[in-house]
Order: sequence, then C-alpha cells, then structure tokens
Amino acid sequence: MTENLQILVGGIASGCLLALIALGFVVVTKSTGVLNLAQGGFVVLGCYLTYEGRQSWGLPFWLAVVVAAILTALIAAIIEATVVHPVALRGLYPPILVTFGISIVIPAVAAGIWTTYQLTLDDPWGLDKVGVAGLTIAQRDIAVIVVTLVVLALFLAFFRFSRLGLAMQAAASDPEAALAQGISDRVIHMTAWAMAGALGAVAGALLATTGGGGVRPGLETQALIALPVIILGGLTSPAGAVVGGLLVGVAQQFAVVRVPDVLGSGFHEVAPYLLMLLVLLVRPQGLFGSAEVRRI
Amino acid sequence: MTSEAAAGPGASAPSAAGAAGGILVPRLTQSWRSRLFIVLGLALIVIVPTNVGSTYWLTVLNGVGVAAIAAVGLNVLTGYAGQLSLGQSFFVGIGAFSAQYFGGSLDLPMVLWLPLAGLLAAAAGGAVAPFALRLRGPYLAIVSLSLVFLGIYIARNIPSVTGGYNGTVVEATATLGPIDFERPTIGGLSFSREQGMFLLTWSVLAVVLLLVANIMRTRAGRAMQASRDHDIAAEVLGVRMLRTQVNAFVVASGIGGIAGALLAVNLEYIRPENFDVALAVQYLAIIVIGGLGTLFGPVLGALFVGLVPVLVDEISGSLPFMSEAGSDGLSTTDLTLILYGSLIVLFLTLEPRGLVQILRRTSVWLRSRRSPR
Amino acid sequence: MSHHARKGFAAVAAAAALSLVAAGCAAQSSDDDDTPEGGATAAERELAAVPGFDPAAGVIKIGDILALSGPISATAKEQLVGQQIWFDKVNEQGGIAGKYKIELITEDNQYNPQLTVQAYQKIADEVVMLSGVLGSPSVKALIPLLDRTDALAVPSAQDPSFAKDPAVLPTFPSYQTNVTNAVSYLVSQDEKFKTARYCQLVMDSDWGIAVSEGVAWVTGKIGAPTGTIQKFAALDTAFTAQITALKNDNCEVVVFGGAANNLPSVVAAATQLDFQPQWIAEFIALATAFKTSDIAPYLTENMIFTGPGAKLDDESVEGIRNLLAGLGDTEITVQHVYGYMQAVATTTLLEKAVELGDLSGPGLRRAATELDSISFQGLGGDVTLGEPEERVLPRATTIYHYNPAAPSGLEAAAVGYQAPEGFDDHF
Amino acid sequence: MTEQTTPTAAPSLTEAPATPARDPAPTGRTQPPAGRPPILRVRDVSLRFGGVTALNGVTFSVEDGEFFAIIGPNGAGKTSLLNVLNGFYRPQSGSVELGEHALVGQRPARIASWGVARTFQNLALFEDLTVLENVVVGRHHLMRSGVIAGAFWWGRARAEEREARRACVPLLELTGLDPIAGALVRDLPYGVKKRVELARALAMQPRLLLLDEPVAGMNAAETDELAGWVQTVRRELGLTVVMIEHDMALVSKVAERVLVLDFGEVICCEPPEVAMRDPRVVRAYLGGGDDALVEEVAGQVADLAAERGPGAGERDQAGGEAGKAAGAAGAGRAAGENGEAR
Repeated sequence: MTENLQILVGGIASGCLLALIALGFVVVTKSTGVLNLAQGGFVVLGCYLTYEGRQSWGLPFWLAVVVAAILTALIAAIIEATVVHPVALRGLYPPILVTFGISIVIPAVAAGIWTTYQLTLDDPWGLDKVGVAGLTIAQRDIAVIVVTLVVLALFLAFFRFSRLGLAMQAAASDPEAALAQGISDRVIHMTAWAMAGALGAVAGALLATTGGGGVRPGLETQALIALPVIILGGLTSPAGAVVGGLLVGVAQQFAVVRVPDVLGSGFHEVAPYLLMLLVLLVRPQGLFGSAEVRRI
Repeated sequence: MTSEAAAGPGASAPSAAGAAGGILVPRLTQSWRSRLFIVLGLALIVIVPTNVGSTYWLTVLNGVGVAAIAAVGLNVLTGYAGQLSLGQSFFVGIGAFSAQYFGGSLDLPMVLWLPLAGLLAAAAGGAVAPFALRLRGPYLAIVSLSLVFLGIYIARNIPSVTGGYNGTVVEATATLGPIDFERPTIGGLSFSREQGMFLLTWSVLAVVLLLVANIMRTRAGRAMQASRDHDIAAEVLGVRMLRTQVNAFVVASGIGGIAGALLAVNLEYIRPENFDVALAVQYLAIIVIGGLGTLFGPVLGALFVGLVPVLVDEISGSLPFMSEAGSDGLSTTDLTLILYGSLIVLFLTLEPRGLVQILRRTSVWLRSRRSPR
Repeated sequence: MSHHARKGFAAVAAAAALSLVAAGCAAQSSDDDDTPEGGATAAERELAAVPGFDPAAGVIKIGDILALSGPISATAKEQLVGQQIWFDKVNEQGGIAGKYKIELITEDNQYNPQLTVQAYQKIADEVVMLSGVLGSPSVKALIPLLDRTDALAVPSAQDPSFAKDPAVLPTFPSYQTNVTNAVSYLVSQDEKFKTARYCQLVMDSDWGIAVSEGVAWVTGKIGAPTGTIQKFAALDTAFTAQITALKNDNCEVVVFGGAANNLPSVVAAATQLDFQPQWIAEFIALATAFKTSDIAPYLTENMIFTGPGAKLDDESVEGIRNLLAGLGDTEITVQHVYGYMQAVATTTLLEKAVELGDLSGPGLRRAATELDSISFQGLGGDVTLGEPEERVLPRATTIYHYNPAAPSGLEAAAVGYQAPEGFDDHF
Repeated sequence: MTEQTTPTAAPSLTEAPATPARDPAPTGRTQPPAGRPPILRVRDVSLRFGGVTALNGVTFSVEDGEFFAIIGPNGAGKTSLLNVLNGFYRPQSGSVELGEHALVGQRPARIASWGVARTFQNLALFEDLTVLENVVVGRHHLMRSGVIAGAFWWGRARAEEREARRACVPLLELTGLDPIAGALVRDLPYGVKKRVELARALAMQPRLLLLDEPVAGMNAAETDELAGWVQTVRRELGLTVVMIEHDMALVSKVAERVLVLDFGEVICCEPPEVAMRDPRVVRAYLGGGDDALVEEVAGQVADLAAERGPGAGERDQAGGEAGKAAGAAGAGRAAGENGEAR
C-alpha cells in the first residue's frame, strides 16, 4: 500500500511537470489554433536562463526562475509577432511547420551559448525530503506540485477575471467576438505565446533542478512527451491538460513497475500513447474537449 | 495566354473547352515546356550517376531520392487528401524491415521484396485509415505520431525480424534480372554501388511520380482532393468518405513502404530508432516546403531538406567565427541547424504554398518580362 | 499505344541515348586496380600514395567521426581532445616512423548512424583510416561500407561484437567485462558481496542488455542471488517507481546502466526513499558538474565506477603524464583517457602498416592481423590482436571510488583490475 | 441573357385560405395535383437535436418535373429539411422516399448515387481544383474505376475519364463555363462559382435537384442571371427541383408550389402567390404580432404583389420587403440550427 502511494506521489509530481508543458501547448492552440512545436524550445530557454540568472547575475533561485520566465515570455511573444503571426491563419500546415523551424533553431542557439556540458542550478531543495504519513516525499516534488497549483490558479484567474483573459476565451470560440471587445487578435496571439513561453520556462527550470536531472542539452524532447497529454485532455482545454498530465504521469509510473514482462521492453514509453488512443476510441475529442460540429 | 490571365495566376491549364479536345484527355503535361522538363528529369536519372563520381554526393542524393519517395506518399495523404499525418516514418519502417525480412532472411529477389514491402505497409495503412475518419487536424497529427512510437516499441520487441535494439544488417540484394544495382556494369564499365543505387532509387521515384499523377487525374484521386477541399460537399456528390480515406492511406503508406525498402538497401543497416519522430516531421517539412498537393513539390522539398544542411556544412568550414572542432562554442552542426530552421521559417512566411509556387511565379515573371504586353 | 505513351517512350529512349554519351568519367574499368604488392622488405621502399596519404607531403590523414553537437557532444569533444594530445605528441617526436605527421579530420555524426555513413562517405577519400566512430549503432551502420571498401576504424564503443570484426580495431573492454570486474572487485574487498542480492537499473537499450549479460554471468560465477531488473528510457526524469521496486526487492547491489543525465534523478529518488545499496556504474554516468552538486555525498558513499585509465593524477603513468601535459589547466577526465587510447591504438597500427609498407585499407587490415597486441601506456589492459577470430578485447578495468577532491571526482581504487573468476568467451 | 418567365396571373385575395390561425395539421396542397406522379414523398418527418426540435411532422411530396420551393423564417428548419433529404441528417421518425428508394438511414453518398444533387447556401466547391474537375466530381457515382486502375491508367479508367469529360462539356456550355473550364475555382468571382456549383450538381444527372438559397449574397443582376441559368437547365434537362430561398421575387417567379415552414412545422403548401398572402405565413415571418399587424402587412404584400407583379426582371420589392421582414424576425429567434444564419 505504502509502495503504491509512494509511486502515486512520484507520478503526480512528474505529471505536474507534464501538465505545465501541456498547458503551454493548450493556451496557444486554444487562442490561436496553432499547434506549437516550439514549446520544447521554451523549456530549454527556461532552464538555461535560470542558470544564467543564478551563475552570472547571482540571483536567488526563485528570482532567477521568475526572470527566466519573463525573458522567455518576451522571446516567445517576439517570435509570435515576427514569424508566426504572418502565417497563423494560412491553413493548418504552415504555422505548424514554422514552429517546427523555431524548435530546431532554439536548442542549437542554446548549445552555442551555454555549451553542451551538464550544469547545475543549485536549487534550494537539492535532495531534501519530508516524511508525511509514512511516505517520504522529495521537497522538490512538493515544490513542483505547489508551483503547478499556483500557476493553474493564476491561469484560471486570468481567464476568469481579466479583460484580456475574457477576450481570449471569447476569441477561442469566435475570433470576431474579441475584436468586438476592442482587443485585436495580434494582442491575443502574442499574449498566448508569452504565457506558453512562461509556462515552458517554469517547467524547464523545475526539470533542470538536481532532482530532475540537472541542466543538460536535449530537454526540448520533454515537450514531445506532453503531446499525448494534450490530446488525452482535449486540445483546447486547460483543465484537460492538467488532468491529462496527472493521468499520464501516474500511469507511466505504474507502467514501469506494475506491468508484466510479456508486454515487452519499452512499454512504459508508449503507455501514454496507448492511454491516449484508448480515450480517443471512446471520446474522439479527448476527455475535456468539446465535440466538433460539422457544418454545411 | 490571354485566357490564362483571365483565369488568374494559379491557373496554368489550357482553358478553352473546345480547343483541340484539350480538356477531354486529362493530360499529364500541359505544355511543351513541362514535357521538356520531364524528358530532362528522366535523362538526369542516368546522367547524374554516370557523371558524378563522388560517393559522398551520390549518398546524399540517394538519401534525397528515398526521402522524396516517402514524401510523395505522404503528399497523397496530407497534400491531396488533406489528412495531416506525422506517422509516415512508421510505414517507411514497415517497408524497411519487410525488405530485410523478405529479401534478406527469406532471400527473395527484388521483384518480390520491393512490392511486398509496399503491400505490407499499405495493408497497415488500410488498417488505421478508418480510425482517422473520426479525427481532424492536430488530433490526427498527434494520433499518427503515436504510430511512430508504437512502431518503434513493436520493432524492438520482435528481434527475430528487426534485430531488436541491435538492429539488423540488410542482406536484401538489389538485383533486377541481369541488372545488379549494387555492382552495375554497362558495356564493360563497372559502376559503384552508390551509382547503382542512384539509378534504382530515382527510377523508382519516377515511376511513383507517374502513378501518383495518374491517380490524381482520375476518379479516386479526384475524390481525395474533393474531400480535402470540402468533405461534406464531396460526400453529398457521391464520394464515399471511408473508401476515399482508405485509398489515400493505402497509397500513401504503400509508397512509404517502398521508400523504406529502398532506404534499407541504401543504408545496409537499420534499427527501430531509424524510424522516429524526427524522420516523420522531416517528411512533413519536405512536402510543406516543396508545396502541398503538387506533384513535384515533394521532390523539390526533399532536395531542399537534404541539400541545405550539406551545403551549409560545406560553407561553414570557411567561416571565421566558427569554433574549432573539440572546443566549446557554436559547432558547424549547430550553425547548420540554425540556418536550416531559419530557412524553413523564412520560406513558409514568404510563400506558404511552397517552392513549387515560387518556381511557378518565377517562370511567369520571366515570361512576362520576355513578352511585355 | 496512345499518342502520349509513345512520347513517354521517346523520352526514355532519349535519356538512354544521352546517358551513353555521358557515361564514362565516373565509371571505373573493372581491371584498373594497381594496389601495391605488399612485401616483407617494404620498410626501406618508399610508401605508395593512397587516399589520405601523400608521401611527398609526408602527412597521414586520419578521420574521427563523433558527436560534435547534440546532448553528448560535451563528452565527445573531450574524447577528441584526448586523441589530439597523443597525435600532437607523436608529431612532436617526428611522426609515424619518425617522418609522417598525423593530421586529424573530424566529422559530426550527431550520434546518428545514418549521418555516420554520410560523414564517412564525405571523408573516405581523404583519410587512411578512422581513429574513432562514436556509438555502437554508428559503428554497426558503418561496417558494411568499411567491409566493401576494405577500410578500418577504431570504434569509440564497447560492444563485444566488434572484437572479431575485421573492419574494426577494438580498443576497450566490453560493458560485460567491466561489470564482471566491478562485481569481482567488490567480492575481493568484502566477503559480504559474495552473497549479496544483485539487482539492476538499466536503460531500455542494447547497452542495458549488455550490462544485464555481464551481471547474469558474474553472479552465476560467484553464486550470488539476483533480484529485479528495472528499466528506464533515456528521457525519463522520474525514478521513484523503479527505486521503490528495487528497495522492496531488498537489493544490496544495484548495477546502473545509464548516462550522466539520468544519474541525478536516480540519486534524488534513492535519497528520497532512503535507499543505500552498493551501486556500480560506468564512468559515462558521471559529469564534472556533480562535484559541486548535492548528489556528490551520495555518490561518495554508495557508488563505484568502472572505466579505463589509472590514477588520474599519477604522473608516473606515461599516458597520464602526456595527457596532463597536453591538457594544461583543463581538468583531466576519463573521456580524455578514452580518446587518448584510441589515438594510441591508431598510431600503433600505423607504425606497423608503415613497417609493412602499405597504408591502404587492406594494408591496414593486414597490419592489424600482424600485430600481436596493443598496449595503452598504463591506461588500460592490452587488446589481443592477430587474425580477427583470435582477437580478444582487453580484460582489465580500472575501478574508481567517487571523491569530489580527485580529478573529475574519480579516485582509482584498483588500476587494471582483472577478475580472477574469468570471462565469458564472447565478452 | 436572362430567361423571362411568363408572368403568372396576379394573385387575388380570395384565394387565401379562410382560416388565419395556425392549424395543428398542415393545410393546403401538400399533395401534388393529380396527374403527374410524385417523385419525392416526405411523410411525417421529425428531427431533434438534443432538446431542440428542428422538424416536426413534416409531410409533403414533390411531383416529377415540378419546381418546388421551401420558405420560412430563419431557424424554421429549411436547411435541416434539405439535410434530411440528402441523408446528412437522420430524422428520428418519418420516411422519405425517392421513387422506389427509402432514403432515411442511407449515407449521403448512396443517396447521391440515386440521383439526388444539391447546391449549398454557402459555396461548397473544391477550391483547388479546376472548373472542369469540379464538374467531373459530379459524375463520381456514375464512374467505377478504382485507385489501382487509375494509377496504371488502365483501359477502364482511361475510357471513363474521357467519357466523363466529354459528358461534362455540354453542361459547361449550358452554364456558360466552357471558356474557363481550366481555371482554378479559387480564382473565380462569387457569381461564377455559384454557376460552377450548379453545373457540378447537374453533372450528377440528378432526378432531383436540391438548391439551398442559390442567390444568397447576390445582387439583383446576379440573382436574375442565376435564375436564368436555373430555369434554362431545368427546362433543358427536365429536372425536378426543390429550392430553399429567401428571395420572394425569385420564388414567385420560378416556383410552382411553396412549402412554408415555421418552427419546424409545415404551415402551408400552396402556389407562391397564394402562400405569400397567407396570414399564417406573414405571422410566421413577423415572429408573432397581433392580428391587426398581420392583416396590415398581408394587405401590403398583396398590394405590392398586385402592383408590380411577380416575375418582374428586377429584384421584386414585395419579395425584398418580405425577405427583410423575415430576416428581422428571424434574427430575434434562437436559431440554433446550423447553416441557417446568414
């Protein structure tokens, strides 16, 4: 029992990280209709800018993360305004491929600037842990869970109470509705990308803590793992991204140890995709997505 | 000329219905110019390998040819039938491992293993097609991506066919009757394996292009394009969605399988990880950069994606700000990736309809300069 | 046949005609190979020019294909630096046979087998051999081509299948051998390891399979019980589940088959669950950055590492001395040693080939069969050469303890340790 | 250019039904006049989306060769009805018969193969194909060759292609599209695209042609032009036509009978001049209102109709007014139905 709970907690923590990355995808898809393959690039920028903040500017960890998130958000917004926006409405493929191009550029630039040596963020948790009701939980995992909750709360508050957030919600269902409120789609798209950048950056910083394996090249591929999450939850549903992330995180952890050998090696790697396919068989629009209405 | 102007910039087809039965026979080529290009292209299939001695450049071009075949297949599904797929490398993988199984393990000749690789991949495509009917846009893209992960997982777990994690050396031999593409001889002259492979790969590409062109000018292909442009209207006009979808998937994955078989004999060593997401995305990049739903778009796109990194690599060696190999800083490959990524972004921002459209515009511009009204 | 079908035929015919005109300059006549006749008394004779070697210039060009970009480029670059140090040293002393300078040409394969083949095609006509090909998959992808062109490469890889392949010049002990030596070393230090429960945490890959083979063999030999084998994927960052399973299985020794980017997360999970077995890992699992990170104490407490090399600051060892001199202020790592050893293998072979008077591919392959063995200046066990089927990979492994104060955190506990239990033939 | 129909006799008030209140059962001539056999029989069709009733007990039939119009305010269920006819929606109850075929439950493609063609309110063309290719798609169900025969350009595929193109040429000439047969549809102006859609539907060799607001979004001149094309092809090909239209002028000019829908129910089915003065129809378009207002508007409509006469070449004022009234009335309703909102 304790063992299962222990695995569950681990799954929740890794699921929260997936959820943060998935939220980045969802906010862009929901507001602009673009599947943003460059999200992994923001994860990379987030962890290296946090490193820069720690090492070069001597910032405390939290401040470094916030600065990295703001910088990444800025970069994301600039990318959107300069290269993505011009093609955002030109069908399904050009925007996806433009973001693919960006996803190639960012890690290469990062490698040029920060080299490919493994680095350490010197985060406040290190390997510390706490005991809770017979379980031992890494402080970093608790931090991940708390950050995810805070980010989610900020997210919901933004969409529920701010004028821009409301306009973005309206724009998601009807682009003209937002215009009617006096907010242009340029602002909405840039804001969505900035949010995606910040989300990716925070996820990147948390991934690059000691407990997450340190700052290292190749972190952009973590975003790939979040792809089944966003489909599982529904491409345009923030709640779906979080639930989907938790589901995948937990399922993957249990798949590691609770799956018989007959299923072959590498099963836990495809488990998220199998879970996704299973859900899609029942609900083609994902758990929280709304069914598309075919119109004549 | 005048009617063309009236029909708009995109129309290059002849316009008069009555004109010499021009529209009654759906021709492959519309002008002597394009016919000349085709003859020239066919000639190049023989001229290039016999005149290029560098095995390096031939290897690069062989890679381009294989990628072009796979992309032509994907273009049927994504460009013509409008189904966004990131799963083409799955079908390419099926083709590659079947080539080794039939041609290597079972030692069948190429006339059997090449079509069998295509058929097996086509069957897999037909099997997944019905599921795609329910999914649209990015959903289908990511679901098709899951095929790639599942494919690698399955391939790792059937080592008797694929060699599992270790992969397998490809023993299938590329001989067609008296012609051995691995040691071709023409009139007493012997050619290298790379030269033979070029001949094989690009000839298959030509055949595949012909088949796809034929499909797209006849009933089944027209149904695909109709369902891409307006699925509901197509259905109301009598186009059966499931049939059309299955057709598109079967053709796309079958061609992908053939590309995989050729990839296998070109590489000589394949492993499950060869057929990964990066490859799938690359195929999509090829058709979008080249021009979706156009016949030669995939070929142009494959040339772009295959040659740009190589050319940048050639140039970057002479750039002053590059880091020495082994030291820190920007590596040649990183620079290549940055330029490659930027070019993709640039091209799509400037011309989302691809290289084919740029070529068309250039030729229209050239013609208008030559004959000012 | 219809109107345009005839046209199609005409096109093909035209193409064929054109090609016959064009054919020629890139084709080779079947009987024009004039490879030099190898003779026993060739030493005095002037060496014949081959691709990559110009006797007039007195330069032998060598290729090295490794990942200069991507996640593992940092360690790959260290290997390159290690190689260059030995080649510089040889050149300083006059070069191969005292007169032929060595020049290194590098190509980036991004750890991708397909790109490896392409990279080799690019430089094949400029180099006499490859002093390094990084990654077992890349080596395997290259072997058919090497065989066809009768060329030779030193693999920067530890797959035992390379031992008897005529296309490669093996240099390093296999993963299986390293694991066997590490377990044997533990047993030699403390009797308790003879009955300890051995488990594994290995990457789901051919590397993981190799490690498992080693563990299965050596535990069978010493009669120790074995426990669960937990697996992970290269990109995994959460290890709670695997560590929970290892802990519940009461594992006392865990053999880790993973890389530097996996290790911190593994240590984090083990610390979290207060799991403190004896760990065995390859030096590949280490990064210099760990010395200053929070995981250093755990590594010091619980882990031993295997790899080539000696005491990394022991100047009495020739290889270390040369490396330290070449590196200057840079801290020495086992990756430097790794690259240096490849360079030593390369120059040893070249000396022999020059002595035999043939630097062509077949000449190099013959030189490898004529060599009995190669020694590595105290950095690793000898590799036994001779006819391909007689070749045996080195059996000696250096065992390191973790110590943040030591160079790159590794303090050699046993240099060139060789398990008295012996090795399976195919290791 | 434009075909002129013979103006029908000015409608008189006396032909209006006696009962102004909405009857529970539809009245009027929902059955075709005796003589010509009915080709389309719709019986008691009801369609619901969730809790919304789109069609409720709709019954009517259309005779062979008839020009039949369906009108009603926005959200009345017109397009839903068309979608039922060609199988895109499946009604919860009722039956639809086309000759000997029962249509309910069949896929649209199957129904198309039985000779039901259709145009769309908002253009539904294949934008990246040429005009000719669009029209040839209309013959899809008349062709048989599959993907393999096509790929190898084998005998049947080839013969079929030529045959299909040859068969389309008269249609292109009939609709005046022959000079631009090779043009991409994407590059054409709206009015021409409408014609392409018509030609494409005709290529299906339909027994029954469904037109969904064919002149929506067109100006008066374009409307006249298209009306002309429709009349021409109908006469030339002897088609049965069912048309949804807001433009009363067009309806009264071309339609033989008009089915009026409101809230998914049939409120009358009469010749246009009769239906347009029906107080129930007026009431439906006004979206309620007291009797006096209804009387007044009905009177105005009748006066205007009498004054100008339906079938005048220009856009008919009365029809225009009625159309506007319909728009205004409909806008206030919860439309809730796809495709109805302009």
